Amino acid sequence: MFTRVLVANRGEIALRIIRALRELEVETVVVYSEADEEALYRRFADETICIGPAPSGKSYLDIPRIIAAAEVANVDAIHPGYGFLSENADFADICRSCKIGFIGPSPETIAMVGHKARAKELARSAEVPVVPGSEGLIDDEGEARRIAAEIGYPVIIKASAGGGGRGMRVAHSELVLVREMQAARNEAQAAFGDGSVYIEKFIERPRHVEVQIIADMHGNVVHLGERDCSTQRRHQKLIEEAPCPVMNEELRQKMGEAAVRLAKAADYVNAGTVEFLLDIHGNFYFMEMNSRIQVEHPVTEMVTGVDLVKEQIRVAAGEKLSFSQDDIVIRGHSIECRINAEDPAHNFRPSPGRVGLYVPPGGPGVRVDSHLFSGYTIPPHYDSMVGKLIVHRATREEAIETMQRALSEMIIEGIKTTIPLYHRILRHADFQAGEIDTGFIDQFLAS
Amino acid sequence: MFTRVLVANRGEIALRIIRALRELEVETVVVYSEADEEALYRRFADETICIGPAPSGKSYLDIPRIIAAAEVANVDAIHPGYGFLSENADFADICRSCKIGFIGPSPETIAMVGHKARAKELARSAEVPVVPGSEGLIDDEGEARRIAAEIGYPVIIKASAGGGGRGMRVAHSELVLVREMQAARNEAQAAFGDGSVYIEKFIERPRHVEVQIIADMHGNVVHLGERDCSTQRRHQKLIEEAPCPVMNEELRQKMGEAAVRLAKAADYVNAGTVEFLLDIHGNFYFMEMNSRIQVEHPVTEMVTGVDLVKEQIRVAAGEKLSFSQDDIVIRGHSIECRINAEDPAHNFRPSPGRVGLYVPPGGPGVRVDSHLFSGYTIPPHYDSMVGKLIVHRATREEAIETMQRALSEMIIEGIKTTIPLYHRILRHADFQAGEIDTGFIDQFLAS
Amino acid sequence: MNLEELKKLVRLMNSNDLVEVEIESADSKVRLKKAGANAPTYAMSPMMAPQAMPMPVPQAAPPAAAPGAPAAKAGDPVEGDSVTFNSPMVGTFYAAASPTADPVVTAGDKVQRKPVLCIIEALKVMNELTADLHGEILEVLVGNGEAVEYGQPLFTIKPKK
Amino acid sequence: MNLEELKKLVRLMNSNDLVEVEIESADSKVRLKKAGANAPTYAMSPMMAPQAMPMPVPQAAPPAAAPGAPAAKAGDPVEGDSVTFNSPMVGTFYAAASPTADPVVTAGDKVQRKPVLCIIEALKVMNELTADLHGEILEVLVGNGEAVEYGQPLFTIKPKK
Repeated sequence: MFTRVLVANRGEIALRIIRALRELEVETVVVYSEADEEALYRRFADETICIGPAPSGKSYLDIPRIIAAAEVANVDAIHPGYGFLSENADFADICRSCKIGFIGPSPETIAMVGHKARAKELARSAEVPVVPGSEGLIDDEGEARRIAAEIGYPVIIKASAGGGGRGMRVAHSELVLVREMQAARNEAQAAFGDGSVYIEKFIERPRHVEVQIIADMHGNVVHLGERDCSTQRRHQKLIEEAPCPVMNEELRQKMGEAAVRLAKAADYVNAGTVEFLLDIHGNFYFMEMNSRIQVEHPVTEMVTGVDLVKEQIRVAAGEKLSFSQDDIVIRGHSIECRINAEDPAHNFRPSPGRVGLYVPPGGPGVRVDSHLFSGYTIPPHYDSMVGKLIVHRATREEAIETMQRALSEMIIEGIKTTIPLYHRILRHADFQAGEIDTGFIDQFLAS
Repeated sequence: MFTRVLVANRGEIALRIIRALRELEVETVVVYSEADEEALYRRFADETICIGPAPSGKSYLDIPRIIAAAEVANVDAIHPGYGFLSENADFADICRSCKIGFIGPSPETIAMVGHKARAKELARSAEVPVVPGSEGLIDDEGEARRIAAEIGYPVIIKASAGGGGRGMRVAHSELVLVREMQAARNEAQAAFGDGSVYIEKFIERPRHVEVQIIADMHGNVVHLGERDCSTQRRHQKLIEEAPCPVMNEELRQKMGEAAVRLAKAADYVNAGTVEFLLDIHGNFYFMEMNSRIQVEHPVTEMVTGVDLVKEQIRVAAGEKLSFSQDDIVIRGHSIECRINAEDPAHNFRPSPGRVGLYVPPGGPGVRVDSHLFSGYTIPPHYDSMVGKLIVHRATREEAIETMQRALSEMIIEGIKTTIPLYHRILRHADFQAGEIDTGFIDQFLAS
Repeated sequence: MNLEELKKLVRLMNSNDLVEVEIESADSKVRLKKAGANAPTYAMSPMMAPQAMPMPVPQAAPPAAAPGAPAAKAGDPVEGDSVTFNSPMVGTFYAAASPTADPVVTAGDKVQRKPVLCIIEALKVMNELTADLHGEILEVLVGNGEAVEYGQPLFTIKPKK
Repeated sequence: MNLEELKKLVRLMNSNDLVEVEIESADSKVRLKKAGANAPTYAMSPMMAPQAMPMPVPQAAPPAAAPGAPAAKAGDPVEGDSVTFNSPMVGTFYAAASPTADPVVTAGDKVQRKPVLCIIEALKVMNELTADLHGEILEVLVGNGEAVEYGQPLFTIKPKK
């Protein structure tokens, strides 16, 4: 096992990783920027190192500063958390060349699954269903027309380098195909400096259903069931739950095995997530694979009883998985609401600043992952997510009741948060019935 | 189901009951004394009523004031929590005569199980093993000598009206028997105004193991496994866990069935606890039955997945138990530490006063039941317990690691608490090995 | 400094979130402190605000929370020299002896020593409340038939000097 | 002091994030305190205390947390007119160019414009640090070979007027 690990992240995930390391009795070093000087979780680390000023480009995203910190602190591994450098193949490669363990997959795997087109090819080769569409990139309009006609309208044009919905256009007929393709190209060029696009069948009213997997260095890969993340605003997840309300054991098996096949094809080691679109007929299509621990990992921890962060640290240290596929049983229902310092009443504008009284909810079935405390000042430089409220109950219905109760007793004075939005969503008949797709929130907010 | 319930208690258990009622969508009325004006949980109730000044004799223990509040608030039931009026048969009787539901057993049952001698007779009649000793009270010294010789030394002399260790004396030989009996009599007379005593076999190095039961009005009684509460200081529980570290399935069945027999013999309805002494040979002896929800109920909730407070409200409203004996499966291991505002470094003297920063622990496997918040002033008039820290993990070993982690990140500035004591106990080899009896802490503190 | 100036000062405190003001000059000294001044303001939940409003007398906790506040008898001092008469029990407030009868007292009444002021019904018992003072009823604070809690102000009374 | 002056004072507090003001003169004394004045203190955990200490001006957040504190160049003002020179990077501090060589500077040295003050080793690279000022080295705050973090004070320097 590692003796000393550096946490190269901030906020709630830094705290989450520190908690796991403390329980594993591994010494903990956490880096921080000047803007995070006040962070309370620094008290829980064995050592803390300021690596730079507030802007992440000069702190949490600055590879040399983090490597330098790892060297002066003399750690034998780095946990990157999510975001920042967590899916940066170069960073993983530099760690390796510096003989510092990286708690995540190999640089080669990160690079492969991180590239949309290559990841899709990999999925095909592993017989993981993908959305029918162009095999690779498209620049010729005739080819675009041919493929669109072949897979049938509506189709969606996506930027190869895309993300967060930018460079995505839907064409409902051949009439508009070329124009939308042009538009997608321009958006992509502007946003990512890369105008290359591809075409796919557009899945209507799909659910975002992702499968959690974890693999050790000894060839063992296990899937831990699915998460339904269909409640998203502009492709940003707001509420995640496990299990998926429309899942059945047979489909879970099929999706889980597909995810494991893909992981094996990618020589995947450590925790990862395979994202699928699930259509109303029960067909699922590979979207992408995330080679990191995810924000929403707690709902999987609650229904499986597995501590994913501890387990990913163990496997990174070379240990075998502490469980086999047969040990994984889904129990009860878990829901997570992301608490963002945003004002839902004003188009979700960020609302950083000083928190007055902070009272997290508690009691049965409630878990809170947050670095907030009374008197804390939320710095304006980083992500607006300041915590996660997770519930775990015997049934989805009871989980919703507990979440409503917990939201109503959560007090965060001094800033605006997304809590009022969640009250409205959880009361909504479609949400309570579990009849949601990835368009639910945007329609809900438009109405 | 009830439409409106009054919570006749304060502190963490008032909050716990409010949480259950909110999840059941039952309107909540909470009473409070002037000393609890600041209590944050008042925000979570639909109505709050001040019933009197700080002293509990003029507020939480004053039956007319509470009934008056129930009448002006027009509730259809009262939840008494634990302590205060929760085991007061007269109060339950008055509720009945006022046509107000009492969330607990009938006055008759409360009176019967509340009387040590009668409860013991009941246990005998239900073939629940009791500690060998005098059948009923003893005043004649000769009789005392005869019984002591019969059951064998050491014997313990207990006050019939006793509790909290007062009026308890151990006699290791006939030489000291009479003197100890006299001493017990005097203590009991002074403490309870009732000098009657009885004699029992003194069990050496016993564990305190109690069985949780719950019964509905339709004759269904279910046991929910045991709790080990051997970690107590002067008969005050500090740490409770489920399951008992030395329990096996066969013994659990035997103890559970014994508890159910007793409950049926007492016409028991609602949640209750049967306390046993478990000796080193696996023999168990009935001690007493508590006719209320207990402080340590959460550890049972964690390992069974049953919300005991919600369930006891449902059965009080006449519903059938939502589960049968076969549905109860013990999963993982749960530990609770009672967070008391006491100074372990100065003989546990109470340490009320203003709390500065309060940061409860969070993350995986951690549950906090507490009414504390940053800036709260703990009133000096009531119990020193200000919260409960509960963990639930796959194994006892992991639960101990998580508890140590959680204790180390729990911040309660401004007052002294028992947290430092728990750090020491959890590090202790005997505790980690689960080799503890009811004498463990007192020896531990003496050393 | 007279009452008017004090009130201005208190308004200044309220509008600027001040919890403590101390003014000392050669011949006078004034010190104003809000309820719970040492408690972070956020320790006061909305419903406690009323009691936490400007009190010219310094005190750490909201007045109602002061141990053994004389409730049944003459109550807490408020501005000027009047006092509040607080309910000694939880129950239902009746201004009159019967639905048809006139209120026992109304604003403006001068009351003699130990006057009956109202009836509180609790546990089906009608309790006549008498005040241990005499003076003028300035205001009746509760409506007929309303539920009242312990310590709730029922009347403001200007005691006769 | 009259109400108008008080109001001005309060505006000054609001606009400058002051939480407490006390003015005392021969014949008068004024003290104003804001809600939650004591609150931020708990935001400072023990390890932050050092940075939070030597500030003559009261402010809510620890000074080091102020965005864009000039680190590599002349650093934060401390008592009197001297400044601290802070580390621009994480690394290992060396006072001398080689284990055998003398320290580049020691307390009492007068340094000219753009002097080399020390070497910080990071990622196996030796970085010479130069100061953008001249004056007198008052104190060397770090021992040879010690690890330093970003923004950590290395020297106190009294700049030449």
